[in-house]
Amino acid sequence: MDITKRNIKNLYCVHLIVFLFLISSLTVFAQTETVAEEDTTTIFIPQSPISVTAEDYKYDRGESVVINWGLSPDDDGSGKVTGYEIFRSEAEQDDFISVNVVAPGISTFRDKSVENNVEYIYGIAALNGDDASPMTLSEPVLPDTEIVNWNLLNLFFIGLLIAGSVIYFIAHAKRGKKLFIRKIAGLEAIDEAIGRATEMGRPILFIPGINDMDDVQTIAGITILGRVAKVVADYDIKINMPVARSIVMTTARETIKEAYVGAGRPDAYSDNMVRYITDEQFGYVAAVDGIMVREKPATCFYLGAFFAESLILAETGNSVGAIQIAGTAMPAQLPFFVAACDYTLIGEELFAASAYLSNEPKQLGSLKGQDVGKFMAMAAIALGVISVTIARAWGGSFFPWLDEFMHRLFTITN
Amino acid sequence: MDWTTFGVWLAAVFTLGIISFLYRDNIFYKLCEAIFVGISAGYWLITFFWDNLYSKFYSQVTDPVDPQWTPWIGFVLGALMLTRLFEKIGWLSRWPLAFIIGATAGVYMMFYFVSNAMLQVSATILPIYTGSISGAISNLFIIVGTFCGLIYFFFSKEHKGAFGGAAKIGIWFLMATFGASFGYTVMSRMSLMLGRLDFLFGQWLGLIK
Amino acid sequence: MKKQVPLTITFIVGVVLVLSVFFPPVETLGEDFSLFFDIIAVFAFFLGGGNLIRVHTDRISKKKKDWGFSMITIGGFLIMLAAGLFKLWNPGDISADVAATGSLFQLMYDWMFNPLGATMYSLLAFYVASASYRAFRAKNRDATILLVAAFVILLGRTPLGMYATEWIPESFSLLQIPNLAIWIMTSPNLAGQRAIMIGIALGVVSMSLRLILGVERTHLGTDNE
Amino acid sequence: MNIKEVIAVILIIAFFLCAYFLFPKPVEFSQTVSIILTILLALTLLVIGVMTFMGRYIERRVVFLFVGIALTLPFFMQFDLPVPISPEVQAAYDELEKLPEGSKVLAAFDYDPPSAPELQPMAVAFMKYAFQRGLKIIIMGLWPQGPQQADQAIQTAFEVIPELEDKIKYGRDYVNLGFQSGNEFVILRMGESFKAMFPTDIYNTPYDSIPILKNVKNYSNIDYCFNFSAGKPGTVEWVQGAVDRFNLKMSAGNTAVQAPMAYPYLQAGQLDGLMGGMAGGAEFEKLTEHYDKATVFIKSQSFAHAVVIVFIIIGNVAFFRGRRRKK
Repeated sequence: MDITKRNIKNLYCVHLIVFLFLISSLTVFAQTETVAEEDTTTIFIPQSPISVTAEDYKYDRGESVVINWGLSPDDDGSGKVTGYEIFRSEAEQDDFISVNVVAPGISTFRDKSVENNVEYIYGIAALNGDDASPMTLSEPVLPDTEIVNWNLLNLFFIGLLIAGSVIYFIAHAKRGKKLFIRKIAGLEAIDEAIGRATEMGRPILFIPGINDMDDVQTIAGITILGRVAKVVADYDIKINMPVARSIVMTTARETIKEAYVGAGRPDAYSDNMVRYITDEQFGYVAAVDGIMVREKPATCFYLGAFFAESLILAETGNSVGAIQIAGTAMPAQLPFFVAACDYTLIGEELFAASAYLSNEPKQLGSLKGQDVGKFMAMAAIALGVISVTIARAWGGSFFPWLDEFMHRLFTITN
Repeated sequence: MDWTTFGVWLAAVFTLGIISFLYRDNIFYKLCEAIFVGISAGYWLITFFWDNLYSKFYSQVTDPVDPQWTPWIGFVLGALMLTRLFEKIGWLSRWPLAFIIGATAGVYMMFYFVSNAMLQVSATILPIYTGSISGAISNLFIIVGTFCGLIYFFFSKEHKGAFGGAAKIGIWFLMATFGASFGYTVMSRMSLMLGRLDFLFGQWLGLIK
Repeated sequence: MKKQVPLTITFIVGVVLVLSVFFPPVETLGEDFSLFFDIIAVFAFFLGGGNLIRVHTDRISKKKKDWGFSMITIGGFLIMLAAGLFKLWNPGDISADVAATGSLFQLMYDWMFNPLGATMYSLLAFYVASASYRAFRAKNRDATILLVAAFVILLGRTPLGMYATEWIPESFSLLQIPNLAIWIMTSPNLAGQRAIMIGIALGVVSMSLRLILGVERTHLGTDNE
Repeated sequence: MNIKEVIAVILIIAFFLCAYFLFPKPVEFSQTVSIILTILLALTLLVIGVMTFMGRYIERRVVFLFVGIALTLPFFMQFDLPVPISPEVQAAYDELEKLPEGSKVLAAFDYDPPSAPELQPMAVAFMKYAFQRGLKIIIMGLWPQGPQQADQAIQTAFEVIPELEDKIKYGRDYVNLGFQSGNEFVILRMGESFKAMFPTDIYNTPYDSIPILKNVKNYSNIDYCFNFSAGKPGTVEWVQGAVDRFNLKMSAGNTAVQAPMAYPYLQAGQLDGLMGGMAGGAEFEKLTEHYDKATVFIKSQSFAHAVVIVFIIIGNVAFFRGRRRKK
């Protein structure tokens, strides 16, 4: 049974409501900015900045302090003030060190080099070349740790929304609802490619990229390996998997073994299917190129994180006449795979592949959840574009506000 | 012949050996490959040993002033990894794997979400009205392209009708992106060879001034 | 049990790391993870390095094809290992930097490792040409767009393109190939990149959730051992 | 191995031996010879095109051969190419120009020798420019070989302008912090403290005893950052880790492959300027009026480029010819 359109619409309504809630809640946290005081006296020697305030930065681990000051009366754009120097001392020590120099006309600075729970006093001096005005001092300030970073409230809500829809569809699918998923050419071709290896009696080469298991692309490659290995185990074809990382070797062996056990042929599995070559990128490539020209695999899979080696591998594979299926989330390498391989999984498709191939409702549900995320991204872009365009073209009050809000919504403050 | 000259000759021979693979697989290349695999595996083991095990573990936990205890967690997990060598307790090696996968999933999820999704959406919110026609066209292309590109990636809806049309435009944008990136790269790839040629004809043969 | 514990570990570690972003006192947990990972990687290397030695000694002992090259590989591995571990020829003492100038380790890097790696990398100059020759053909509409975009950028990044379209008047300057190339890079290319990047982010979120929630579990091996 | 191949191998070895022991050095073609060679090259390509049109297709090794020739010949030829300046390189240069003397610039060298042909010319030009302008340079690398590349760049800068060598003092005007492993996490942790990641410089001098690093705790004491990047970790990680989180101001020099990846950040304002590949390097050399390797290499590159373009055309000829025959 398919999910009805109405259900989807309802879900979008819920998202919209949360979205609007988010809008209203964020405005509460909008911070007011200090207004610089202007003066137009014309004295040559730079005068000290006025009214320096220092506050603990919210929200962090007591790592930074925000200093605001009123511009020196001489800082009127005529070049009499060439900058401001920010000094800092631990309170009650009077041992000021220079923290930084900022350009004239700037009246705020965030000092991220303080220690937690140490009290400081700041002093700002206006500079004119090498000469400096006397410092204006701030009240003591104590950088402190906050428990929750409220600045990331937008990230939290948007993340919750997207993660929520993925989890919602996974849970939904649990109750036995089958979802429609469109055909992905590169994945449809996997069976054909493995079949070809069977016919030709030549091995399959599987490259899970050159990054370690701490890259989510490698994990994606390994999960696809799980599905490929199942078919391989069924047909009893030779799979050859040279790897560049030891942890990947361990994980890949575990995965292939599982597939062989699942196919009821645990005896056919051998640790030699996966072998470690070297961690060095091009040493690995040199060896894999050698393997390709000597063993002439019928099918090559390149699924994971790839760098410059993508084209070397794909061209060599092409020259030995292998069918090649590639997939990576490295935008810089996608063009080479697209040009030199028969099928390429582009970015998101790599991550979707294992779910697609598994054909389990739960896994497919997560793909549906991703789509909701895309829909929200598109809705946000549409809303933002409309508001900023109207704000630029006609002004008014609502659209500039909405424009400002949309930008703030997607900006991460830290 | 001094040692540096010997080194330059060695490097030149290896350079030519690898290039010979372009013609076809041969003994010369096999030799280079074998040496490369051996020394590079050794190189990385040494790098791991001094940079990770020595600097990040040994010197941290034995620091006389402020000995750290957290690296021990890594040590224990690493030791569990080695249980694979023993048939009976081999399954314990899945614990560090589970740890790595959980942590990678957690870290990457937020990392990608912030810089790839949030900031890119924010950067795509551009005015179509910019005061200049060329600016408007450029922005329109970015917005429409991003939009249609995203539509192409929809999995749960068949590419048919208007939706299919948009997905088609999305593919065109992706193709233009791939073509452009590829074209841009050709130059870069050529320069890699220039470095080697500069070495062969300059440093080795001395034919270039 | 054999599968439940790992799944629980994945779940807890994953959730903690996702949430840690929002709480300043623990926001650096991700960095601690990278430290743990580096240490685990060393241990894993004993498995990988061991595999390397086993595969090649196996070849030598069974006198399989090309076993001579296996000897060279093992020899290279051991020499590099000795050079780095005992800091052979190192001008400093045992506490000196392993890659100090003049040490055997550094010399092997400079005269063997580096030229081999750099040349392997530079083969791309040739492969990129042969791939262009084969792939950039106007086979269908998609391929034609690929071809046109690549062609314009190729021309635009060289002075060739400038000479070819210098005659175009200033008011149509966008059509001059160098400008057109920049426009393609900053407009349609940017759009495609964005779509790919946003897609990847959502793919990663969904994949991570599948892993954390234990929906995806092939990598953890088999239940019924 | 057949007899032809053996002869070819002997000839190649003989050529290199002759080149090493017998040839006059350096070899330089006169302008007439250069023109004749270029015309010859063009004619051969034309012949290949005609042959393809007649239905005799070439194999990929012919493509390899021509690329090799096109890359090598310009090393020995004499001619100049015009270098137009692109806005993103201009922007990077302008940002550097704006920095007052004595500004502290973090130079992150995230590349290794294989990428050096593209990035080293930029790095040399940057170092020379920065030293002449009196900028203080803090060097570090997330790639193991990055700091060595920086040292080489400084040496080259000193060789080109010998008076710099007396003017510039290590520790006062620049410092090399060396390499630290940990990729993007190093960037994040440096937001808290440089010293935590680099307790000593590359020569094991303690952080606190280096004059230039006095009062440098983290990014807030840095005026600008320049990143030379050939991949990951690189510009993308710097933007995500340092620019986004700690508001560091930054420009980058990228290999041409990485450059398209950085464009979104350039457009979003997260990056000020960008130099892409050899062309970017040649443009920067022109802006800083320091003509060196990039200006030489760009000639070879343009030649090879032209060859690739011709082969794409030949490829399409082959395709249309094949299609017509099928009909």
